[in-house]
Amino acid sequence: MRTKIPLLICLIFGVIMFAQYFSSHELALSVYNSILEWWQIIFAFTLFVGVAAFMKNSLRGISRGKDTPYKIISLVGLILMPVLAIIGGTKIGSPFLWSFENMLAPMQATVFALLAFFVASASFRGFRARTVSATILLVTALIVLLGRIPMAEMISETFPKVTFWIQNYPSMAARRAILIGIGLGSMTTALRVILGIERTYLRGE
Amino acid sequence: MDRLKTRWLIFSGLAVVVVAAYLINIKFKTEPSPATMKAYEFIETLPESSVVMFSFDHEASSLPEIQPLALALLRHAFKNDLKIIGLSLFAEGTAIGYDLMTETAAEYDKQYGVDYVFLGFKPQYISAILGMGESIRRVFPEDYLGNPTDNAPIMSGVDSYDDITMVVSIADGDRTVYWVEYAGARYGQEVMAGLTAAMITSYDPYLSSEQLYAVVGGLRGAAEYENLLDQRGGGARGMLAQSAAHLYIIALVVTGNIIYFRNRRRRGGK
Amino acid sequence: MRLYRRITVLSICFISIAGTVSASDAVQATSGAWLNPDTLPTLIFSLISLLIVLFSIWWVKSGRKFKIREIPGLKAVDEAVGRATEMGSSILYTPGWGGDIQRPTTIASMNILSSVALKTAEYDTRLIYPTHDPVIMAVAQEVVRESCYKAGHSDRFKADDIFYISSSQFGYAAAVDGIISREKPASIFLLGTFEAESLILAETGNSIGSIQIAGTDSTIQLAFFIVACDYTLIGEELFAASGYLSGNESILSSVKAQDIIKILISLFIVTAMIWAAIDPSSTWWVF
Amino acid sequence: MDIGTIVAGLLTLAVFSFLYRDNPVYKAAESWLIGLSIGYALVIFWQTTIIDLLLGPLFTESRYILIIPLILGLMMFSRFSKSISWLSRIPIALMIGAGAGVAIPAMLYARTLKQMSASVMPMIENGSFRIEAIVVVVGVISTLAYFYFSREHRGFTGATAKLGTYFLMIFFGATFGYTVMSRMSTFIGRVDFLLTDFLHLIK
Repeated sequence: MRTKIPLLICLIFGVIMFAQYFSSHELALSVYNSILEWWQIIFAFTLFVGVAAFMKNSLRGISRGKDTPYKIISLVGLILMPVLAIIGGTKIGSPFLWSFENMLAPMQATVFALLAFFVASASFRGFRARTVSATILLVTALIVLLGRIPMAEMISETFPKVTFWIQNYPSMAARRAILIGIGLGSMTTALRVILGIERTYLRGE
Repeated sequence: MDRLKTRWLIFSGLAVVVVAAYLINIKFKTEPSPATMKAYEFIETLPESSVVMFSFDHEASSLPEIQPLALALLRHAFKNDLKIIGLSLFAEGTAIGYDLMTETAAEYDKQYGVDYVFLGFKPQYISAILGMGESIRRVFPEDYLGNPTDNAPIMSGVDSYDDITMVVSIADGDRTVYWVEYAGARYGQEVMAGLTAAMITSYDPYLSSEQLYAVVGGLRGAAEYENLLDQRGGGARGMLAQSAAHLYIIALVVTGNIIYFRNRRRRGGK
Repeated sequence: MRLYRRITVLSICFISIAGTVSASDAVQATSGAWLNPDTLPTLIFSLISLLIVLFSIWWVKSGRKFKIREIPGLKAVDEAVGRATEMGSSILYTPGWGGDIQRPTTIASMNILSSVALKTAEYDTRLIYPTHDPVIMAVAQEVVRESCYKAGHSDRFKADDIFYISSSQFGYAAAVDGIISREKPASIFLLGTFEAESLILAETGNSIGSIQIAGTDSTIQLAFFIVACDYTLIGEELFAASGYLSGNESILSSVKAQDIIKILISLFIVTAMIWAAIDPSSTWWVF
Repeated sequence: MDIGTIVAGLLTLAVFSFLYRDNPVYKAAESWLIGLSIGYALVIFWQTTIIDLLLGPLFTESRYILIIPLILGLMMFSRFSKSISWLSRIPIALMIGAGAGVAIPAMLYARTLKQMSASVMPMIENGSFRIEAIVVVVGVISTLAYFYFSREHRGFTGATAKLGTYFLMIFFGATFGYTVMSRMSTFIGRVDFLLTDFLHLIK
């Protein structure tokens, strides 16, 4: 029963969602919408489960004296946001949104900005003309890099044109083939899941 | 030189180059690419009071690149007296989208509820996108400020994609794909995108198969668009720093190879 | 045999849904068409593909041997685990920030995780698995627990090493970066759906000298992995790899089916090209 | 200067300090970021899903059918108890099944069918021969050959697949080149914030 019920549910919902795609009938759409609604609700609960697990792990870490100050910082942040939301709401001008705009958003943007530096170190190390393939990779990257700066346009009209050509034809051809492959791989995996052949999510018994 | 020292050197080099270039700041004129031109012409030729939907499908972290893009597109729409319905499919894009819209609306003296409305955020974007094909009101019974969506004059006669001329998805990831695959494929909604430069290539197939109407991409796309509008914004300002950073990366790639070949020759000689 | 039973259940489901639907037809007289004609090509293509997949499953199940080509990077899995063991260090495995459990890529990544966990359990190497999604965490715990059990070392399963961090992209990236620079894992697996965090993780991993094996279906991030990692599984290779490593017959037969469909697609493209050259006004290949 | 800008500026610098090496300041900022982001997500999901989609319609519109997803959602908490943890598989099965069902036609249409038909370009357009059509078709088919797993890459398959890898390298190189621009923009954005708002070096 512990495996059969989940497998059956997976099968039923899989088939319904597959079938509704091909119908524009109202019933199909309303079934689809309610399943998606359920899906969102369940997802929200999984988030709460994750947060509970996170808090449990942090508290255990604190009781063992491992990284205590940092774990406390995380927990304070975690509790702070809901508390601010309860006290002042979440609309424009609330402390909740202030914390988002002045603490969370800048930190996230800065982690993202670290990428610029990592792009630099990867460029230095990763583009070596060791083989024919590596040379093609290197040369294409250089052409596109040059073609995308305004200065290159001033030197020669050809750069942007070559960049567009590479992007629109050979590069796109490869991307298309990758997408076709991924589409097929995803389709077969999804089919195995619906048929209950793929049961990774039921592991552990 | 060991691995860490090389990294520090590369990192400090980048910081110096970008900061210096930003402080100097010369302005460039940029020729619009065909994709930017197509977006511009579409909005330019729309009749007054057409309804356009702006979806802020990005995170706070990509704001630096998104902001000039979104501002350019919003300004164009407000300037031509189009009606704008804003929303967000990324929680973090919500407050940003609202701020950007109110900011530009103020520049053009537009009124909330009449000329534009911001519906807020919906998680599980696929169902939101599909739901709006049936009824925008049902997906967003209230707007971001908590007013019933029905009360906004802009919403009278507008309830599904049939009433919307274009969805502009401002994105830093794959959300636009879902607009294309669900709103586009299922409801025949035209979709165009304002994308971070990183995302441009991944949308090429959609662009060339015309599933996606047009793309304005990256800081450069923003600069091109600002040019077309004959305005100066964040796009044009960052272009020198951008060029300098590009040249720096090219220099790194070239240096890396010179070192590699020199070492190989030395090793080969022994 | 069980497969046929499942297919029977599937057909019963289809029939019952169709039954319910047609019963309610009278009530819903005004609504849209049952079959949306725009989706007809997709329906036909789906059905052909499904038949090919079922055929391949039958083909492999009926005892015919099927081998798939060598995938570079897969041999490196052993090397990566071995290296971590030798150095007395750990292994870090991340499914990326972009996917959720229902995403096929995540499922493929789980299958590879199960093979990797089998090896780490054998050699008693620590396996750290931070994730952004609580459901992925739950499933990964089960997968690793089972691998430890299979390896005969149930005691080596540590649930605390498979944990949830923030669902926020850069919160996740910052945390995993921290873990990499503090734990200094000898090997790092980046297999799943990645977005911009890909290079943040891969370059930090590189800075501490880890062996890195990456694989994703996110086309942009592939470029970064190719440049920054030691081995990269490109797109569909990730799905094939999960079959190769686990030796799972059903995955291998899916790979076979994908190959057959790829040949058909190539033929379609070539035929359409020739057709277009002969009759430029024709557009039957456009969906 | 307002307090928000000072806080944002200091946190920005704390995160950048990671570039030098992992250090206590970064570690503190990282922990703060993790905590805040989880708390933020909690609030957003509580409002937009639990209130708007579940509790609101359930109590004000009496849509009692929503009790089913509520129970399914609560089942997720069974993970914390060993004896009933299998219950959590039911909601997971629903999510996975529904996701897989949507994925088959959606993936096949957008990723496979649409890309397949877009690969067909007329070789002759307005009376002139287009080399691009050949480049695209050769690129798509040779790259597909690279992804052909049933046979070792030797002989004709090998040669075609090799050609495919060259196309792949062009794609990776072009993507990298494009992406550099985007990554630099984010950094320039932070520089702009630090120089203009935080340090007031630019007016």
